[in-house]
Order: sequence, then structure tokens, then C-alpha cells
Amino acid sequence: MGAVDLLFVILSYAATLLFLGGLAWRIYRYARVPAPLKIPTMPAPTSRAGVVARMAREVVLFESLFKGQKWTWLFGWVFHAALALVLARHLRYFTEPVWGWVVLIQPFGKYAGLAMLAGLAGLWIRRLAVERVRYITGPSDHLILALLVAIGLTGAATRFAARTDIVAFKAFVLGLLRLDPQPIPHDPLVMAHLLLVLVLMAVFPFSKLLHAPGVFFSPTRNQVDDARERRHLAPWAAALEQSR
Amino acid sequence: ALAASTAARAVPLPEIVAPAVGPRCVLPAEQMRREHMELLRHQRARTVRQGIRGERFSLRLCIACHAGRDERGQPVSVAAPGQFCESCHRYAAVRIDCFQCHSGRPDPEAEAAARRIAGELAAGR
Amino acid sequence: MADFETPALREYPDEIPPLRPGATAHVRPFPAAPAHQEPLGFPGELVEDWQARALEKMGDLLGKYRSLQVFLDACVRCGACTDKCHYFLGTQDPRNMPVARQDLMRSVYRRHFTLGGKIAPALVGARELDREMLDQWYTYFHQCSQCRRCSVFCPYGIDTAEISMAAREIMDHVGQGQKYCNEIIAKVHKIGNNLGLPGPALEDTLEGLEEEVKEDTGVDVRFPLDVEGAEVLLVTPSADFFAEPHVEGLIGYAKVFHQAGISWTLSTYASEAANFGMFIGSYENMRRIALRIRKAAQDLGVKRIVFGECGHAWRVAYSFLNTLAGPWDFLDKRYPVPQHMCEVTYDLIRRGALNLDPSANDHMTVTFHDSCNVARASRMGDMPGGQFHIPREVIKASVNKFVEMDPATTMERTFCCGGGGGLLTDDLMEIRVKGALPRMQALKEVVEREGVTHMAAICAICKSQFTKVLPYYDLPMDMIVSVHQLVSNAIQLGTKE
Amino acid sequence: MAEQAATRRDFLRAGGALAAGVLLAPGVFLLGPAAARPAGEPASSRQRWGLLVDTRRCADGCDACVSACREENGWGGRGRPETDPQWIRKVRVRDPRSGRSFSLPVMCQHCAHPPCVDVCPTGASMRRADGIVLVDRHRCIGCRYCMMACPYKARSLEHEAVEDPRPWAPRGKGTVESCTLCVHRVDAGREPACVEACRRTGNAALVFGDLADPASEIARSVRELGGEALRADLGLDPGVRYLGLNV
Amino acid sequence: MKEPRLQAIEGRSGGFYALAALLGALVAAGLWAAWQMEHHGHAITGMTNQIVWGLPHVFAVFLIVTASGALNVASVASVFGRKAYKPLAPLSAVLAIACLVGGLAVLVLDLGRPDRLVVAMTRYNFRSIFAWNIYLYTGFLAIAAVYLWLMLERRMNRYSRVAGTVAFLWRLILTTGTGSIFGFLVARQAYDAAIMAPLFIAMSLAFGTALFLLVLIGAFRATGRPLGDHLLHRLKNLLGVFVAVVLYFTAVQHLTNLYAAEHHGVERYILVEGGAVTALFWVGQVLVGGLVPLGLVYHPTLGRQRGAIALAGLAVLLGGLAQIYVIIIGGQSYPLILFPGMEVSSSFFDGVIHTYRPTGVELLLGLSGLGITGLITLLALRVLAILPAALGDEQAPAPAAGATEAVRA
Ligand code: HEC
Ligand code: HEC
Ligand code: HEC
Ligand code: HEM
Ligand code: HEM
Ligand code: SF4
Ligand code: SF4
Ligand code: SF4
Ligand code: SF4
Ligand code: SF4
Ligand code: SF4
Repeated sequence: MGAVDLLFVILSYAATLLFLGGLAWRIYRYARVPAPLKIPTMPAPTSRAGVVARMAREVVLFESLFKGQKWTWLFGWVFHAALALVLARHLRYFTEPVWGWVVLIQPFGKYAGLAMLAGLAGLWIRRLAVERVRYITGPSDHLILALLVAIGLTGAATRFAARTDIVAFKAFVLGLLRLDPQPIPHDPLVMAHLLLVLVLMAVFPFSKLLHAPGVFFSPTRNQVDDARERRHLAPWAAALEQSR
Repeated sequence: ALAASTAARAVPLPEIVAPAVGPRCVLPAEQMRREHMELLRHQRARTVRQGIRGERFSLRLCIACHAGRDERGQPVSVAAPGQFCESCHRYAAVRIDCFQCHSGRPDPEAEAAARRIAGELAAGR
Repeated sequence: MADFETPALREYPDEIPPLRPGATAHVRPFPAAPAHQEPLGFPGELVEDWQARALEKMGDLLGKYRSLQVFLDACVRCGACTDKCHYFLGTQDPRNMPVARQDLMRSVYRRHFTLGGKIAPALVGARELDREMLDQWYTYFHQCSQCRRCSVFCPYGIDTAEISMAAREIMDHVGQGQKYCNEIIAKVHKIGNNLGLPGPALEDTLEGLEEEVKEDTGVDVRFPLDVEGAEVLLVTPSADFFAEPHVEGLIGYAKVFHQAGISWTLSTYASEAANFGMFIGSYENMRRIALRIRKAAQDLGVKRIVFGECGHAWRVAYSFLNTLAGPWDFLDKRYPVPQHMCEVTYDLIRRGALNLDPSANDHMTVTFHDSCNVARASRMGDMPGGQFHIPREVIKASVNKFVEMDPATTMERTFCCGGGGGLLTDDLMEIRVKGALPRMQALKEVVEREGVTHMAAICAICKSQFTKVLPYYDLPMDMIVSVHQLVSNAIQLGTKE
Repeated sequence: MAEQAATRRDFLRAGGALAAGVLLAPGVFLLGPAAARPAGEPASSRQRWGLLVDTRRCADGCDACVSACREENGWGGRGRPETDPQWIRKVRVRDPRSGRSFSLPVMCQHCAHPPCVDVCPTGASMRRADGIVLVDRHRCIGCRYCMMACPYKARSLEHEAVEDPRPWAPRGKGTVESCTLCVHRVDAGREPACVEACRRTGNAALVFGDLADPASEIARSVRELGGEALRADLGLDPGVRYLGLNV
Repeated sequence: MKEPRLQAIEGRSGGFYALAALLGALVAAGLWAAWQMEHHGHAITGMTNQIVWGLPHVFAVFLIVTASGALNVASVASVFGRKAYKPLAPLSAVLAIACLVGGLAVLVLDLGRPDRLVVAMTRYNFRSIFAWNIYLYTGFLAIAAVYLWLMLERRMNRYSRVAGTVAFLWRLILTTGTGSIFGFLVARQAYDAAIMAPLFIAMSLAFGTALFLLVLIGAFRATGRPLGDHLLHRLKNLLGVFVAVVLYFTAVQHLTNLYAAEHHGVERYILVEGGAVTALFWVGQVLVGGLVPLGLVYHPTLGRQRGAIALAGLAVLLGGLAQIYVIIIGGQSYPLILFPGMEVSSSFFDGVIHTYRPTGVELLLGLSGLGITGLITLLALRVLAILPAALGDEQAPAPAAGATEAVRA
């Protein structure tokens, strides 16, 4: 355990804390702020099960985006699906013994990484090429894309350019999880990959990446269309009622 | 190197079977850990497609050195649970299909060659 | 006519037009005078410390409306909504792209309510709420008809209407109100309807209608007012009492009740279905207006409440009435509260209780304009999508030649008429005409392709707006008809007593 | 002529025994029809390995070559003839006009213009510089197009998992295989198992050698006795030649 | 004439979900079968070292051939400028893509090492017609997809004609390539013929048009959209011509073979002595696939009935499957000739007719190709606006499209 190893251990814990804490704080707020009125975008499901299905379609298929813009949907969906696969594949570093299904999806890793980069490239090009999207794009939008591209590139490079010691790397990750810090393999690419991921984790709760938890709390998507059957009253609105 | 440190720690590591033939690998272990797959892939194209034989990264040689022995001293396949290749690959969740075709046990011819190479390595060649 | 150019109709479906930044930066409604502001509980004019108060109100709303909180966080600037707003398509002003409209508020939110905006404002596009920003708010949050079309296509369902409403609420709270809405709300609070039509005038009008119908059909169709113990309280937009083509709809409702033998009444106290409290995002005002209906229903002792043809009124009725003025346990439990007039007519048609002769409308080829608040913010019947199905069935029972417009412009994808959300005022004529462009294009297409002669709608604002706007696009203003006008034409009075 | 061949054969037999002996000394692969290539050197087009089958010497009831191949390379033996691979088989031929019959082993003919290689989409089927046609089973996807294309039915798909492959002859499910001309032996300077076995039976119907070396026995025999190709009409110039097909 | 509007199907009815579930079940069963084959090896199929390609290949080749023909309607519209077909062109392109994907999926899942698909996609032997076909197929998918996009995106319409022409040429090459897979097999008596390429082109046109007709009639019927007779009759006449051409080429194929003495054996096998293969040839291919549809299509009264036209389409497809079965299985059953004129025997089935007994897994895998094709088509109909809302005869004023649509809502 040299100084570099120690630095990575400390940064990892710090970023994780920021990520989990920040996310919890946001989710807590989303959960606590009431939705005083029924505002599902119609036609909406009339039952809880229907809402779950609607939300699943949104999260898994990006249904609304598909209706809205096919190209963005294509790139966005490819990016997210590949990202999900990449992340799931990464579970091999965090589990010992590795879960069966994680082992099963390993072979797709290389392609998932490339697909993710392709999706990101498509999204980025659209940001630069489509006048309307360019208008609404700010520096932070480019930065997030750049960050993800950099993560993808360094990750893929450890496979295509300079291999790393996966076993030692897994030991490092397990060490973090089990509070028994281990050295990190001193390969510049993995260290860069990890560092960038830590940056991503740190900015996550403070950026537009909040769309990931946000979508589940969006009242236009998660409300049941039963306004006439069930009275829906927020606490603060109920308080107004007292003065009726 | 990894195996030695396992006992004292909470962090699990693969138990790596000590090679039957020593003292060193065909390249430094550090490097083998990272690059053996590329080396093997390279070697196999050379051998199968060009007919180049007798080189150091032959799979048969790896097996000759790295196959473990059971209680009765019989060689065990390197792909058997807990054996050299398998222990790491299970840890890293890498599934290789090599041993669908290749025998994981050493054969005398390859063992002989491996001993020769071990000699060369020891002599620093 | 105002001095702007009516946009040229392009073929539908259309290419997305290029941006023209600032194209409608000059269009904004007249501000509300203190006389319009104060009855609603707002300061008469822009207060001294408006910035602090606005931010305070914003914080308050962020804690009250999850929609606002989530929507301001979640947008990824994906751009799916950018070409969905009719105001953008008609004006080409990029600020009318829904996400850009939201960003007016989002940038302020970032500056004052997020870590990123406090640390590195330039990076995340955070901005101060200064005078210039307030002006932009006033301009562009009054170029949104709160039609929710953008929310259909947004992957997170971000509804710019919610943000417009919040922005207007904040502006009202610092004294920067809009004249048209606030004046009307004040009238409702005082008199009971948007037009400020007092009881006797109403009575007069209704009597006139009875005579008219008698003359036309020879049948005594009643238009009862304030009848205690009637079965149904009909709440309808006040435009129905006199303006064309609205009034034809009212005649239609009366004929339906008449033939079905349902006793009904209007109320002078709640003589307005419209609820402009929604447009200014004011829960309190919306509630005050809604409570008038509760009181009227209780006073008259009715068993059911039925709403006439009005889009946003139906949204407030369907989605909010239970929340704002419920519970409705004193009404007949066999009927949903409230009901839409179309639901009533549709049920009667299905039961065979109405005698309709569609050939009475054979001089028309009709298409249907889904009004945005009905289509995207409420429902009819007991199935999702009933709000599309039921009015169409009513029309098809009354008309032989019915034609759909392009499916990309109907049902939940319908385009707003361009006059909703409290923009139906002459000072906003430019934006109204331009915002109507997408609907006009789709209409023109079926006019040319299928020979459509009339467009039916179930919204008072749509009807008023189209009456005004159709001529700009060289279409006759009387193309627009009420759905119950078609029923009124087709119904065979005297055959089912 | 036959006599000459016999002496030659005796010599080879002795050589084979010697080679086997020498092999026990680690790493020293010597002797045989050709010297083992030194480590690191690729197969070269200076050679063209081939087999000569003398059908007149091939005994009718014998299949020593077949079992030797099976033993050497580890194929077959599940008792499912339709799906079990057969790298080499004994074919009995009868001329319905003359009634004459003879038998001969048929294996991959190591064609110079192999249709299997032409059709293989991935390039798994390949012809080594020295004329040996192989399936690179790391690249074979099991499409079986080569099997459709081979006029000699020389190839088999391994239809099932392989239990205990020979270390020198890896084989596995889902890939196509055929006679490798015992490439692992040839590269080590030895002769194929079938040739060795045939000699052991005393029939000595098989000769292995370098067709490109005019001085080699096989080249001489082909030159002098006219080693024929099966389905010569196809013009594939196989490396496996037969004597006595049309007598 | 006003151009019909294209509109996605509602897809909320019980029938829709039932059909989707059925197709989904087919696909699932096929995946299960493929997994079994992967797990146990090809030993569990009826395929052997003699019959190397079996039922999966019959279905795969059938679908691939059909794919190319399914694009025919689009070609007629954009390459030959027949405006009447234009509203059907997108459906035609979708069907082509769906068939090709279905066929390729079966082909890939039948590989001995499907896990090495990547190898197949990255390593090419350019002397192999098979490798060329990989390019031809993926290229076809890409071109058909681009073509579809150009047709559906209004502002891109003007380029669709170019893409249509490219697609048209491409698919001719593609079918030639598919036919050549067999044409290049010099070793096999049944295949070694140049006629394979034109025969395959004719087959593709017949099968593709037949499938298109069936889907067209089915989709319009199921959605209650009006469909005029005019176009249908033009299409069925086209089908008749294609079927006749297939019959013609089949006749030429066998007659020329009979002319060459070396092919007598295999011809005798297929035409006379082949048992199941012979039966499939005469009853399946010639009668059901050729004569019956010709009779139906050109019958003065039956030929006007929609049911009869659909039946003709179905017969052509069934006959097509039979034809490909005869080509693939029949062609392999007849033994390779190592020693012309001699009698041979061996432990490896030299000189005997090979029998083929397909097992359930192969059938399931093959059928799943149809399932995939159907599922893709169904989903495309649901999410893309490719089906005309109404396709009345030009003159008759079609009832409003949306009207029927709304009833279903
Ligand atoms: C001459 C014998 C010999 C041969 C041949 C050989 N190895 Fe090794 N290998 C060793 C020895 C001894 C070690 C112990 C570590 C060292 O080199 O310091 C080792 C270590 C390794 C390691 C690192 C294990 C660890 O400790 O993490 C890997 C991986 C490895 N070998 C793979 C291979 C592969 C793959 C081949 C075939 C190309 C191969 N070896 C061939 C003897 C051999
Ligand atoms: C389907 C069967 C099959 C599979 C799976 C397979 N091989 Fe092979 N391999 C062979 C055959 C056959 C040879 C040729 C043996 C010869 O010619 O001596 C071979 C030879 C080799 C050689 C050269 C000979 C040697 O011993 O060095 C290497 C290296 C090799 N394989 C590595 C691999 C690796 C690594 C894998 C797994 C990723 C693998 N193989 C998987 C069949 C296979
Ligand atoms: C020190 C641990 C270790 C040992 C011991 C080891 N491997 Fe590996 N091997 C790995 C890791 C880690 C990977 C893959 C890293 C990755 O996912 O990219 C790998 C990958 C491979 C691959 C490439 C797999 C693929 O699909 O990319 C082959 C082939 C391989 N190993 C063969 C062997 C053989 C054969 C042996 C035994 C002689 C062996 N390895 C021993 C750690 C090891
Ligand atoms: C429930 C999980 C998620 C859902 C449903 C979701 C959905 C979406 C959707 C619909 C879009 C818009 C389309 C697009 O531009 O791609 C989007 C954009 C984006 N998402 Fe997600 N997402 C999720 C999780 C994540 C996560 C975990 C990350 C990052 C680690 C992420 C990163 C992004 C980025 C960077 C963009 C913007 C792309 C651009 O700039 O154009 N998303 N997401
Ligand atoms: C703590 C978190 C992470 C760790 C420890 C980690 C570690 C690694 C390692 C060691 C590799 C190399 C794999 C190989 O060589 O086979 C890798 C690859 C990769 N990583 Fe990460 N990574 C992390 C998070 C992420 C995140 C959040 C992303 C994406 C946003 C990402 C994207 C990738 C990609 C695209 C690859 C290449 C493809 C692949 O191997 O899957 N990683 N990562
Ligand atoms: S709610 Fe309607 S008017 Fe407002 S931004 Fe969205 S689409 Fe435009
Ligand atoms: S569609 Fe939604 S997420 Fe995308 S830019 Fe518009 S508001 Fe933001
Ligand atoms: S005999 Fe067959 S397998 Fe052998 S090289 Fe010739 S064609 Fe290929
Ligand atoms: S089965 Fe293997 S060797 Fe034969 S053609 Fe296919 S890929 Fe090539
Ligand atoms: S040369 Fe080897 S592989 Fe070929 S038949 Fe003879 S023994 Fe078998
Ligand atoms: S071993 Fe020799 S004699 Fe016996 S069958 Fe084989 S070739 Fe003929």
C-alpha cells in the first residue's frame, strides 16, 4: 500500500459517500414533496398495476421518447441499454463468488462498451448538429457527455490497448467493500478509469443525471387516473380545508 | 505472489496452484497475469495456421507446467475446479472454451519440452 | 388587425422550421391593474423587494409541488420536446421550445437552489432573477397555453404547463399579474361567471333561447335556471349563453335533456364552468371558484353535476374538482362526479334513448379537433382514451360524413388551438394566430383531401379562438361547430316523449 | 519394382522404430520421411505432403489404418455411425460390369484446390503452405458448408461433446473436422498413424511423403506408377493418390 | 387520386395480443430448441454427417428467398414508378427485413458454434460465396432499413427512389448469391447447375409476392380497414406470372439434367424413386405450389374472391417450402459419387440413399424463424405508420380511415 493506493482508497470512499448521500437526499426530497393535484398525462392507466407497466415501458423502452424523436431514441436507448449491461457486467468486481447471471453476461462486455460509445457519439453529434438541440445545450451537457465518453474510452482501452491485472483490481474493489484496503494495480488506464468514475459519482446527485431517480417520481407518469373515484388531497391542501 | 497473502486477509483471492515445473514463467508473472490471453491467441494462430511449433507460449506447455496433481500424484486438468486456470477465471468470471477441445492434462512429450524450457529460463534465456 | 404576418401554411406533416431567436420577444399581455390583482389576494403592482419575494415563493412552491421539484431537476436537454409546441412551430422563436421555456425558470432554480449553480453558475447555465429575466418570464410564460403537448413526448413527462403555472403564480405574488386572467377571475369571484353576466341578464337570455327553439322546432324545450330539486346541475362555460357557435351547443344539451326526460337546471351562482384559477397556477383561486359549484349544488339539492363543452373546465372538473371541493357524498352515487355532457349524451345514445337522424347534417363533412385539456389532462367514460372515443361516437351518431385529421395531430398528440391557457385576449392576437398554425395545416389538409367543411370541438376557448383565427388562414369562421350543435341538428324532437 | 518398394519399406520401418526411440529423448525430434522443422519456422511450400494408397496391396478385411487413426486422434466410438465423425473409412468398390472388387481407405484428400476451403465463410478451412488441409477449429463456426462442398465426404461435424481429447489432437463439439494428415506428427518429423499402422500389418499399402521432392519415394511412385486421383474429373489435384483403381 | 394516409395499427385488441403471444411462443420455443442443440450438440437433431443441412436450413433459405421477393412491391412502386403500389411500399420493405432477420436467426442458431457469431462477422474468406452472402444479407438489411426510413420520413421522400433502385439491384444479387450457395457445390449432382440462380430469383418473386398478399389481406381484414379489389387483382395476376415462371424454370432444371447422363441417377431419385422427396416434389412443389395457385388465380370466378386469392398465396408458400425441402434434403439424400459407374459400400454410408428424420428441435427452430418474421412485422405495424389507413379502389370514395379506427379504440 503506497501513497497512491491510499489516495485512491480515500477518494473512492469520499465519492461513494457523496454519491449515496446526495442521492438519498434528493430521493428523500422527491418522496416528501407532495403532488397536490392529479396530473397524469392522459391517456393514463386507471390502476396501480397499469402505472407500473407504464413506468416500466418508460424506463425500459423509453416509450415517450420513441414517440417524440426516433433518432434521439435510437442513440439514447442504445447508450442506456449498453450502459446497463456494462454496469451489470462490472458486478464481477463487487461480488465473490460472482453471481451466476453476471457470469453469463460477461461475453457481451466488449460489445456493450463499444455500443455505449457509439450511442454517446450519436447523442453528442446530434447536440452539435441539430440547431434546436444546440440552442438548449449548455457547457454542462457537453461535460457530462465528455465524462462518459472518457470513462467508456478508458474502460475499453484496458481491454483493447493495455490489459490490466483484473484479479488485483478486483481485490482492490473487494478491499474497499470489506473495509480492508488493497493496493490498486498501477496501470494508468485503470487508474484514470476509476478516477473518472469517481468524478461521475460525485457529480451525479448535483446534475441532470438526476433524471434517473427523477423519472420514477414524475407525477405525469406515476399517477393513477382515478380522480373521480378517489379524493386526492395533499397535506398542505388539507390544511386549507380546515379554514373552509 | 497473490496466493501467499490470502490467509491473513478478509479479501478473498484465487488460490493459485503452484506450478509443477519452475522456477519462473515464460514471461514475468506480472506480465503473464495481464497478457497471457493475447499471447495464447497469438501463438495459436501461428501454430495452427502457419505450422510453427516448439514456441514458448504453446498451450500444451502451459498445461505441462501448471497442471496440479491429485492425492495420488496423478495430474489434474488445469480446468478442473480449484486448479490453475479455473481458480482465476472463476474469480474474474471469465469463461474460456479452450478445454472443450484441449485436454487440460499434461502429456509426456510436452512435459519434457517444458522441463527443457525451464532449464533455459533458469539459465536466463 | 394587428401588424404581423400570418405564417404561410406549409404542407402537413411539416418540416421543422429553423430558429428565429427573439421572433416573438415583443409579444406580451397587458399587465393586471391593482383592481384586478387585489381581489385575488395579490399585490397591486410590482413590489419593492420583488426578487427576494419571488425566490421565497419559488422555494415555497418547490416544497408544495413535486412536479415542479422533479421537473426542474430531471430535464436532460434531450430535445424531444423542442419541436412539439405549436407556439414554437408557429413563431420559430426558440424560447418557445418547451425546454427553453422551462429553462427560464430552471436557470434561476439552479442559481439559487442547487449546489452546482452556486459554485459554477456559468457551467450549468444558472442565472439571476433580474429585471430582464422577469420580463422574459412575463413574455414567454404567457406564450404557453399549458396544453401539455410537450409532456406527451418528454421521456420524464416534464409538463411545461406546470412550470408556466408556477411562474405565473410567482409573478402574481410579486404583483406582476396578467390582466386578462385576473380580471376574469375577479369577476367570477364577484358575480359567478367570466363575463360578469348577472342573474337577470342570464334569465333573459335563456328565455330568448326557449323562444328560438320553439320557433325552430315547435317543441317546448326548457332552459331552467336555479330550479331547486332538479336532477342535474349543468355547469357550462358562459360563452354558451350567447356566442356563436357556443350557444348552439347549449341548445343541443337542452334538447338532449328534454328528449331523455331528465330534469335539469343552471345556476346563477355557479354560472361558469371555466376556472381560470388553473391558468395562473393558483390553487387557492382555483379552489374558491370550484367551491361555488359545491355551494350551488348543495343549495339547489341536485343529484348530479354535468359539465358543458369546455376543455380546461373539464380538466379542473374531472381531475381537480374532487380534490378542490369534494367529497361529493351528497350526490347520487350511481353517477361519476362530475359528468361530461358528452358522457351523458353517449350513454343515452347507447341506451337508445335519443332519436338521432344523421342525415340532418348531410351538408357537412366533419372533422374533430381534440381539445388539449380534454385529450391530455382528463378522461371520459370508464376506459383510458374514453375522451377520444366518446365525443367521436357522439359525432358519428349525428353525422354521416366524419373524417379524421392526421393522427400525428389528434388524440393525445392533438395541437392546441392556440388560444388556451389564458391567452384568449386580443393583446396576444399575434401569438394566437401563429400558434394556430399546426392545427390549421392539418385542417387544411383534410379540407383539400377529403373535402371537410366543418370542424367540431368541445371547448369554449377552441371555438372562440378558431372563430377568430380561421379567417387569417383563408378558412371560413363558421367552420367551427359545437359537438352538441351536431346533436341538436340531428335530434328528432317529439318522437320520444 | 515391388521388391524395391519392399526394401525401402523395411528401411522405413527400421527408421520408424528408431524415431520412436529417439523421441524418448526430450525435445529431439529426428528422422522420418522428413526432418522436423526447427522451432519457430513455419510450414513451407517447398514441401507438399501427400499419401499414396496402393489399392492392390490394401487387404479387403483390414482396417488397421482406420483404427490407428481413431486411436491416434481420438475420434469415433460412440456407436452412432450416422453422427460419429469418421476421418478415414474403408470403402469397398465393385465394378458391376466386370465383377472385380477392391477396397481402399478414403480420408481427406488434401486437395490442392480444395472446395472446402473455397466455400468456408470464415477461413477456418485452410490449406497450409505445405499442402495439408486443416480446419482451424478456433475459427470454425460449424456451418457445415465445407461438408456440403467436399466431393469425398471427408469431413464430419463433431455432434457431441468430446470427453477426453488427446492432448496433441484437440477436438470439440460443434466444429467440423477431418483427417489432418496427422499434422502434429508430420511437424515433429514423424509419419501419420495410418501409414505406420498399415506397415505394421505388413500390407504396406500406404506411403507418406513429400510430393514436391522428386527424390522422395512417393513422388517417384506417382511419377512412375501413375498415382491416380479420386474423381480426377473435378480437377482438384488431391495430395492423396491411389494406385490400381482401374485395372 | 388522393394518396392514402399511412397509419399504425391500434394494437389493443385481444386478437392482436393473442397473435403476438402465439408468435412470441414460437420464438421462445425456437430459442429453447437452439439452446438444447447448443447444449447437447447436433446429435439430438436428425441431421447427420450425411444430411448435413436439415429443416432449419429449409426454413432459413425459404425465408431469405422470400425476403428478397417481399421487397418486390416496393420495387414495382419506386423503380418502375407504379404509383398504385406506393402506399404499400413501406410494408413491403418491413416484410423483407422481417423475413431476412427471421431466416438469418435460424441460420445462426443452427450453427455448431453459434457463440462464435462474432467470428463469422469479423473474419471473411472472400473466395466463399457464403462470406459474400453475409455481406449481401447485412447490406440488404441496411439498405432496406434506409429505404424504409426515406419512405417514412416526408422530407426524405425525394431520395427514396434512388434507395429503391439500389435495393432492387441489391436483392437481385442477393438472390443470385443464395442460389449460388447451391450452384457452387460442384460435388453434388443435384446442385451443380447455373440454372440455380435464375430459379431462385423466380422463386423469390413468387414466394415474396404470395407472402405479401397474405399479410396485406390479413392486416386489412384484422384492422377492418377497407381494401379495394383493384390492387389486389393486379397483385394476384403478378403472383400468377411468377408462379408460372417458377414452374418453367423447374422444368428446364430437370430437363437439362436429364440431358446430361451423369445426372440421370439423381433425377431418377427425385422424380421417381425418392419416396417422400418425390412425393414432395410432385404433390408439394408442382401441384400445391404451382398448379393449384395458378388455377385459383386465373379461375374466372374464384380468382375474384379474396379467400381464394389468400388460399393461392398460402399454397404458393407451402409449395415453396416443399420445393426448398426437395432442393436441400433431396439433393443431399442422393449419395456422392466417388467412383462413377461402380457400386460402393462403407461404414460411412457411401453409395446408399441417406435418410433424414428431422426431430422436434429442428422443427421448432425452423418455425421460430417464421415466428420472428411474424413478430417483427406485427410490431412494426404497431409502432410504425406503414399500413394504409384505407386502400379503396381509386374511384370509390373510401369511407374515412379514422372512422373505423375510432370504433376500435
Ligand atoms: C516452464 C514452466 C512454465 C510454463 C511453460 C508456463 N508457466 Fe506460467 N508460470 C510458471 C511458474 C513457475 C510461475 C510462477 C510465477 C513466476 O513466474 O514467478 C508461473 C506463473 C504464471 C501466471 C501467474 C500466476 C500468478 O501467480 O498470478 C500465469 C497467469 C501463468 N503462469 C500462465 C501461463 C500460461 C498461459 C502459459 C502458457 C503460455 C504458461 N504460464 C507457461 C511456469 C510456467
Ligand atoms: C473446437 C476445438 C478447440 C477449441 C475450443 C480451442 N482449441 Fe486450440 N486447438 C484446437 C486444435 C484442433 C488445435 C490444433 C492442434 C495441433 O495442430 O497440434 C489447437 C491448437 C491450439 C494451440 C496451438 C497448439 C498448442 O498446444 O500450443 C493453441 C495455443 C491453442 N489451440 C489455444 C487455444 C485457446 C487459448 C483456446 C480457448 C480460447 C482454444 N485453443 C480453444 C482446437 C480447439
Ligand atoms: C492470474 C489469474 C489467471 C490465471 C492463473 C489464468 N488466467 Fe486466463 N485470464 C485471467 C483473466 C483476469 C482474464 C480475462 C480478463 C478480461 O476479462 O479481460 C483471463 C482471460 C483468459 C483468456 C481470454 C478469454 C476471453 O474470452 O477473452 C484465455 C484464453 C485465458 N485466460 C487462458 C488461460 C489459461 C489457458 C490459463 C491456464 C494455463 C489461464 N488463463 C490462467 C486470469 C488468469
Ligand atoms: C432509470 C434509469 C434511466 C432512465 C430511464 C434514463 C432515461 C434517459 C432518457 C430517456 C434520456 C433522454 C434521451 C437521451 O438523450 O438519451 C436520457 C438521457 C441521458 N441519460 Fe439517462 N436514464 C437513466 C439512467 C441514466 C444513468 C444511470 C446515467 C449515467 C450514468 C444516464 C445518463 C444520461 C445522459 C448523460 C443523458 C443525456 C444524453 C445527452 O446529453 O444527449 N442515464 N436518459
Ligand atoms: C466503481 C466503478 C467501476 C470500476 C471499478 C470499473 C472498472 C473497470 C475495469 C477494471 C474495466 C476493464 C475491464 C476489462 O479490461 O476487461 C472496466 C471497463 C469498462 N468500464 Fe468500468 N468501472 C467502473 C465504473 C464504470 C462506469 C460507471 C462506467 C460507465 C459509465 C464504466 C464503463 C466501462 C466501460 C464502457 C468499460 C469497457 C467495456 C467493459 O469491459 O465492460 N465503468 N471498468
Ligand atoms: S404546454 Fe403546450 S404551449 Fe406550453 S410549452 Fe408545452 S406545448 Fe407549448
Ligand atoms: S423532452 Fe423533457 S427532458 Fe427532453 S428536453 Fe424536453 S423537457 Fe427536457
Ligand atoms: S478432400 Fe474434402 S475436405 Fe479434404 S481438402 Fe479436399 S475438399 Fe477439402
Ligand atoms: S463448418 Fe467450419 S470449416 Fe466448415 S465451412 Fe463452416 S466454418 Fe468453415
Ligand atoms: S493421416 Fe492421420 S489423421 Fe489422416 S487418416 Fe491417417 S491417421 Fe488419420
Ligand atoms: S491398414 Fe493398410 S491394408 Fe489395412 S486397410 Fe488400411 S490401407 Fe488397407
